[in-house]
Amino acid sequence: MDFEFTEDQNLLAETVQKFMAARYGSESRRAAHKTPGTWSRDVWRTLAEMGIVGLLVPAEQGGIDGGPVETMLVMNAFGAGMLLEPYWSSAVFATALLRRLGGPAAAKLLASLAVGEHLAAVAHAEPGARYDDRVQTLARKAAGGWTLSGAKSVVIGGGAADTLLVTARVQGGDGVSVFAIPRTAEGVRLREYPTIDWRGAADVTLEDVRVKSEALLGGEGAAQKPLDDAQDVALAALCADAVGSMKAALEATGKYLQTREQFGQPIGKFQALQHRMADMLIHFEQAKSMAYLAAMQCEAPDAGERRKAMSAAKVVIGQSGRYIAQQAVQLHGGMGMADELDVSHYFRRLTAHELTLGDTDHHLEKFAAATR
Amino acid sequence: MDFEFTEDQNLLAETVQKFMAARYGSESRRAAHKTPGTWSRDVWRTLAEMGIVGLLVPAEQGGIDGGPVETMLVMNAFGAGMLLEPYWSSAVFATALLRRLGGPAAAKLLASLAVGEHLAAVAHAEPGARYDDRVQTLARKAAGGWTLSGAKSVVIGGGAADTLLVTARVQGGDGVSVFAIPRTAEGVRLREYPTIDWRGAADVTLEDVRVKSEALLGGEGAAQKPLDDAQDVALAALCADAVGSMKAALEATGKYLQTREQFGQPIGKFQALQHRMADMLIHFEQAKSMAYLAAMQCEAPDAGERRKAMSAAKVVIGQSGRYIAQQAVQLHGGMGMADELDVSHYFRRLTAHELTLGDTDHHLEKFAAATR
Amino acid sequence: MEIAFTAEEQAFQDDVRRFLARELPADIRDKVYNARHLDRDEYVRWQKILHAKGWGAPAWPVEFGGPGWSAIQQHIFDEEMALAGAPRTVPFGPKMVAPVIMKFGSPEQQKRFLPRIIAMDDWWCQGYSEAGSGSDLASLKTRAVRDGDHYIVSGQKTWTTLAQYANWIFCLVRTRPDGKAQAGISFLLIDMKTPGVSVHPIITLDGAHEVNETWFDDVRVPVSNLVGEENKGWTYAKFLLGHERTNIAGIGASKRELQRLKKIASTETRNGKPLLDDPHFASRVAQVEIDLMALEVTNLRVLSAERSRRDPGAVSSILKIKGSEIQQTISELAMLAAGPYALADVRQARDAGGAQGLLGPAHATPLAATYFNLRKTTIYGGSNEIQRNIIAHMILGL
Amino acid sequence: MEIAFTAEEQAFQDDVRRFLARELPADIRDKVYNARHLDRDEYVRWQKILHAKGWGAPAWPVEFGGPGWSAIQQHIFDEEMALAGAPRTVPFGPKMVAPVIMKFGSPEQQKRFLPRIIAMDDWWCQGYSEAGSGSDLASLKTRAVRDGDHYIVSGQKTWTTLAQYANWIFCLVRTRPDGKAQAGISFLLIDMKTPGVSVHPIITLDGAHEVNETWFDDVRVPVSNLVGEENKGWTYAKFLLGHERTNIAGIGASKRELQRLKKIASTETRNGKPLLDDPHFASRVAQVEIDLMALEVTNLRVLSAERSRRDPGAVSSILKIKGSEIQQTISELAMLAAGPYALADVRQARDAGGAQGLLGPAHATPLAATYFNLRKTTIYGGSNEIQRNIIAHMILGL
Repeated sequence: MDFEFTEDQNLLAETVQKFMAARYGSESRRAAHKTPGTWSRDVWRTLAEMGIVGLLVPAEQGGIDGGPVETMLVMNAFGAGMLLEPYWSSAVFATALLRRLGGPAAAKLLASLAVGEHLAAVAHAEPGARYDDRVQTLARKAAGGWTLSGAKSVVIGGGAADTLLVTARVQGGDGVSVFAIPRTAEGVRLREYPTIDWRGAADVTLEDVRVKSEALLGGEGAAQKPLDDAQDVALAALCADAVGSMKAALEATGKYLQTREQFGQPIGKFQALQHRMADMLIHFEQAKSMAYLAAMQCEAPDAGERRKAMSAAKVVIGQSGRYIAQQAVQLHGGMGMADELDVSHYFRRLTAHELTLGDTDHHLEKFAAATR
Repeated sequence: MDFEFTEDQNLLAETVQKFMAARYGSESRRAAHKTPGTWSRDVWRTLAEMGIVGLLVPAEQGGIDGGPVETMLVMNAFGAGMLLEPYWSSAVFATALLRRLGGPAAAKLLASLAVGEHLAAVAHAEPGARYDDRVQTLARKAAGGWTLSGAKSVVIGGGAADTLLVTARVQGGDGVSVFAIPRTAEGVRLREYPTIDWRGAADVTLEDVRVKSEALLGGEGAAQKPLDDAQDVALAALCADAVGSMKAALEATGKYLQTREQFGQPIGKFQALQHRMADMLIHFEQAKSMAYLAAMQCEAPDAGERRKAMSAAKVVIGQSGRYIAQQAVQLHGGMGMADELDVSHYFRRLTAHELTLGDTDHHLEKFAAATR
Repeated sequence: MEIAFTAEEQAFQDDVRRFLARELPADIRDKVYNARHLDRDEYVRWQKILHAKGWGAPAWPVEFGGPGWSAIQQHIFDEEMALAGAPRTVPFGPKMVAPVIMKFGSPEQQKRFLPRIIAMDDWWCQGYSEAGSGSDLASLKTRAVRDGDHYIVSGQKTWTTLAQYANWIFCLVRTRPDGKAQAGISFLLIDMKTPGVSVHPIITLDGAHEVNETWFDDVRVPVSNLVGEENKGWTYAKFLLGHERTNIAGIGASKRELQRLKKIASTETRNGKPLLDDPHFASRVAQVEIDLMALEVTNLRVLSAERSRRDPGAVSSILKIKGSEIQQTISELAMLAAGPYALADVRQARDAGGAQGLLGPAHATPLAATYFNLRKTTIYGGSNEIQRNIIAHMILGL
Repeated sequence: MEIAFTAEEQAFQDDVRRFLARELPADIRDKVYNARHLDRDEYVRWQKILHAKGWGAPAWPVEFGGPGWSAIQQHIFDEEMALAGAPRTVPFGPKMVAPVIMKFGSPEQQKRFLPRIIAMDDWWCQGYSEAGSGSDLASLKTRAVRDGDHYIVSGQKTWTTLAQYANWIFCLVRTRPDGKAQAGISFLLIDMKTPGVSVHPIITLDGAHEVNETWFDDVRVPVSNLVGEENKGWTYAKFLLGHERTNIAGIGASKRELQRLKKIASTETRNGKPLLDDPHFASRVAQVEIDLMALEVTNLRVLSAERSRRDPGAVSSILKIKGSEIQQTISELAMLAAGPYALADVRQARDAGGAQGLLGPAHATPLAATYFNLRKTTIYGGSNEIQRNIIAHMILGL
C-alpha cells in the first residue's frame, strides 16, 4: 500500500500546472467563453507538443503510454484551471476506447490523435436513455461497408471531433459495436451547443450514413467490454477534474473569508462560517480519496470490485462537488452569484460533472446492486 | 381557515399542564421507571376523575366526547411531561377503535374505560409484519363463540390492558375482524417488558383461546376501515405527544446554552451553536404545524387527502424529532448523555415514537404512493 | 381550529380564479410556466390589468387605492396568482418604497409617487447594498452632501435588481459621516434620468442580466426627495424590513414549480419506467412536497396569528429560510430529472429557437439556469445565515 | 501509487488472522459481535493472551515491550482485531498514560508502571473532565496542595470511563491557583485505593454504567507520583492529545458493524422482500458503506503520509468527525432495520434471558441501546464542534 507519486508523476503534474498558470488564466478562459463552444486549436497543439494529448496513446502510436494516475494528475490541473478544450472527451474517453478496441484502424486513429491534428468523441448515449446503456442506433451491412441510422444526444466534445466513435447494434446480431464515422460523412448531422460549463457538446443524427468495412472497430458485437472499460477510465478522469475544481473553489472561498470584512472583522471569524468551511474541507478530503481510489481501480481486472469503487467514487464526487459548489457560492454572498468571479464557474463545472456519465442517484443504485 | 383554540380547549390544556406539573414531576417519573413497565393506577384514577381518560368516549357512555384537537392538547402536555401511563394505547387508540366498531359490547367496554377501572389495548401487529397490516391470527367459529390462535408483537400498553382488542381473520372468510379478549382468558400468554422510553409493551400469544360470540366487535371481516380510522386518530395523538417532547427538549437546551459557561462565556454565545438551535426551532415549528394538520385531518372523510396528511405528518415528526433529540443531546455535551437529565429521556421517547405506527421511511413511501 | 377556508374565503378564491382565467395573457403565462425571463413591457402590461381591476396593490390601505383585503385574502390572491402563472409582483415599488412613503413621506410625495407606483407608470429599484456592505448594511458609504436645495450624491450601489428597467431608485445614503454608523443615514428618492446616474450590468451565475451596479457621480437630488427626516433613514429601512414580509415563503410559486417538476419526472424515464415511479426519485419529490406542506401550514399559522393581532414573532425568518431552501431543492430536482439534457446551455438553446434544434425535450433547456439563478434566494433579502442569527437572538434569546 | 498491500503486509495480515482465529475466545467474540458489554475479567483475559504473544502494546517502542510494527502493520492489526470481534483496547493505560510516562516519567515510574500496563495487572482510568470544565479543559478546579512528600488532592472528576474497574487514575490537577489557567496544572498518578477516593456511577442515555464521577476528598498522593515537572501538566496533556490518535477513525469496528447491519437487514423483511432489497433502505446502507470506503482511503492516505514522515496535518480531526458520524449512522440504521422490535428495552430483555422470552429476533434487543450509547462518540474526545474549530484554525487558518 502506497500513496506516493513517482518523481516523473510529480514532474508531469508541475508541468501541466505551470502551463495552465501561464497560458490559461482566468482572462483567456473568459475571452473564450464569450463565444460559446469555442476552444483553441493553439492550446490543443501546445498540449500535443507537450505530449499531454497523447498521454494515453501507446508508444507505438507516438504517445507516452501513461496510465490512470498520470491522467488523474493532469485532470486535477485542468479542473483547477477549468480547461475548455475537449481533452476529456477526445484524449481520455475516445483514446481509451480506441486503445481497447484495438486493430489497425484504431491504431491509425490513435496515431493521428497523438499529434493533435485530429480529434475524436464517443457518441454513445441516446435520446431518452438517460444514463443507461441503451443502444438503438442500427448498422446494416451494405456493399463494401455499413449503413448507420440513429440518434445520439449530448455527445460531449462532439462538435470538436473529426471522428465520431458511434455505438450501434448490427441488424440481426447481438451486442454493441463501435464505428468510426467522419463528421463530414454524408447523412451525419451535428447540432452543436455549449454545455452549462462552456465546453462543447452536440446532438447527432445519422441518416443512412455509409461507411467502409474498416469503420467497424474491434469485433462485431464485441464492444461492450471495451466500452465499459473506457467509461471507467473516463469516469476516473472526470472525478480528478472535479477534485481539481473543488480544491480551487475551496481555496478561493478560504481567501474570501479571510479578506472580506463585515461588522468590523473578517467574516472568517464567524464560527458558523468556520464550521461550514470545515465541512467543505471534509467533503474535499473524502472526494480526493475517492478520486485516488478511482484512478487505482479503474483498470482493475475484478469487475465487481471495480464497479463498486467507480460508482462509490462518482457518488462521493457528486455529493462533495455539490456541497462545495453550493457553499462556495453561499459563503461568497452576492459576489458568489457574479459571473465575474471564478467561483460561479466552478459551480457550473461541478454541476456539469454531476450530469455526466450517470448522476449520484444512478451510481448509488449501481453500488447498492453491486454490493447486495 | 382558523388556527385558534376555543376557550374550553385552552382551559383543558391548562388543566392537564397543571396536573402534570403538580403530580407528575421529573422525580416521580424517575421513581416509576426504576421499576420498568410500572405505571400508577393512582395517576390513572385521577386522570379518569378529571374526565381525561374518557376524553374520546361518547357522552352516552359517560365520556366527554372530545375530538382530535382536544386530544392534541392533552398529548402535548403528556409528551412534555413524559407520562408513563398507557393513555395513548388505551384512552386514545383502543377507545377510538371501540367507538368506530360500535355495537352494544363495544359501548359497554367504552363505559368501563371512561371510569378508569378498566383498560384496553389494540393487539394488531404481528411478528415479521414490520409496520404492515398483515394479519395471520386466525379465528374459528366454535360452539357459542370463537377460538383464536396467533401471535401479536410489541403491543404497546399490552401489559396494562384488561382487554385486548385482537385483530384476526375468520377462517374461510375475507377481511379483518376485531375480538375483545380478556387478558385472563385461558390460552392468552403475555410477555411484558418496558419499551425504551419506560412505557410498557407486551408480546402476546393466543393458543386456542375460546371467547363468546359477543367478543366479535363490529361486523365479521368489516374491521379494516374502523382500524384504519382509529390508527389515524392514534397517529395524530402520537404526533402531538412528540411535539410536546420536542418543545420541552428545545427549551431545556436553550436554557442550558444560556447558563453553561465554557471559555469564559455562555456557550449560547457561540454562533455555530446558535445556528444549530435555530435549525432545531425551525424543525419544531414545522413539526408543530404538521401535528396541527394531523389533528385537523385525522377524521377527514376524503381517504386520499387524509392518507397524504397523516403520512406527511409522521415523516415531519420523525425527522424533526430525530434532529431535535440528537442535537439536544449533542448541545448538552457530556451531560446530554446522563440519565440524570430529562433531555436523555426525551431522546428515548422521541426514538420510541419513530418506531411506532410506521417509521419515517414507511410513511415517506406511503405518501409518495398517495400522491403519484 | 379549521384548515378549510370559510365560505366567504372560498368565494373570494373563486373570484380570483375567474379573473385570472379571463385576464392573464396566455403569452405571459407560458413564459412564467417555462421559467423564462419576462420583458419590462410584460410586467407593466400585467400590472395595468390588475390595476384596472382595482387589485394593483393588495396590501395597500383603501385610502391609497388598495382593495382592503384581509391577510388571508392577500394570501389567497398571492397563491392563486402564482399557481395561474402570473408574473411575480416586482416588489420595489408597491411593496417596498410605497409603505415607506405612506408612513414617513410628505403628502406631496404621497400624491406624486403612489398613483404612479400602483399604475406602474414608474419602475422603482432599490439602492441599499454596496460592494463593501452586504450583510453589514449600516457600513454603507454612498454620500449625500447638502448644497442649497439639493443633495450631491456620490457613490456606488450594487445588486440593484432590474435597474435597467427602472426610472426611479430609493437609496440609503450617508448624510453624516461621523458618529454611530446607523445614525447618519438618510432615505432618498432619486430620478434615474438625473445626470450622473449610470447603470452597469452584472452578469450572474445563470448567465442572465438581472442585477446591476448603479453609480452616482455628483448627482444633484432635490431636497424635496428626502423621505422623512435627515439621518433617520435607518429607522425607515428597519420599518420596511419588518413591514413587508407577506408571501416571503413563496408557497404558491413553489407549488407551481413542484407541479412542473412532477410533470417533467413523469415524462422522463428511468429503467424503462417514468422517473416519478422510481423509488429513489419518488422519495426525493415526496420529501420536498412534505416540507412544502409543512411550510404552508406554518405560513397559515402566521397569517392566523396576524389576524388575531398576536405577534407571530421573528417567525418570518423561518419562512424565509425554509421557503428559499424548498425553492432551491425543487429547481435542483427538476434539473436532475432532465438528466444529461440539462447540460445544454440555455442561451445557446434559445438562440437556436427554443429547444427544437436539439434532440432533448423542450422542458429541459431552462432547468440548469433556473437552478443556478435560485442560488440567490438563500443569499439576498438577508442571507439565511443572517436569518439564523435573527432567530437565535430574537426568538431564542441567545 | 498502489492500493493493494505488499506481499510482506499480506503475510503479516495472514499471521494476525491465524492468531485471532486460534486465540480469540469464542465467548468474548460472541459478546462483541452482539454489542454486549464486556466484564472486567474478559478485557483482562484477552489482554493477557495478546501480551503472551508479544502483541500487548502494538504502538510501543521495542524497548518497552512493543512489537516494533510500522504504522501500516498497526493499522492492519487494529482492523483485523475489530473484524474478528476482539474487544477494543481499553485505551487509558497503553494508549494514554503509557506514552506520557515513557516521554516524561522518571525511570522509576517507567519501571514501576509500564510492565503492569502491558500485562493489564493495573487498570487505569482518566481524570481530566470536571463538571465545570468540558470542552474548556484548562478551567479545571481539582486542587493538589503540597504537604511535605505528598500532595493533598481535593476535587471531583467526571466522565471517568470504567473507573469502577480501575485501580489507578491519571489526573490533571491544579497545583498553582493563580496566573494563566494552563500554567498551573500538573499531571498526577493516583492509586485509587488511597483513602478519600470514591467512585460514583453515572447512568447514561443507554441505561448502562460505563462512566463515573470520581471524588477526591483530601487524598494523600506521594510526590513521587508526579509525572515530569510541577505545573507542566498542560504540556503533557497536549502531547498525549496529539500523540495517540491511531485508529481514531474506527474503520475496522465500523466495517464489522456494517456487516452486522447488512445481516439484520437481509433477515428483516419489508413488503415481503428482504429489507436489504428495499430500494430505500438499500440506498441508505449503500450511502454509509460508500462514506466508510472513502474514510478508509482517507485513513490510509494519513498512514502513508506518516510513513513518509510528512505531516498529515490536523487531519485526525477529519477522521474523528467522519468516523464518529459513520458509527452513529450504522447503529441508527441497524435499529431502524429491526423496526418495532427495537422498542423493547434491552435490560429487561436481558433479565428475561436474552431475547428468547420475546417474539422478536435475537438480534433486535441491543440495537436501540447501542444507538443510544454511540451518541457519545460525537461528544467525547473533543466534541465534533471542537474538532471543527481545530480544522478551521489549524488547517484553514481562519
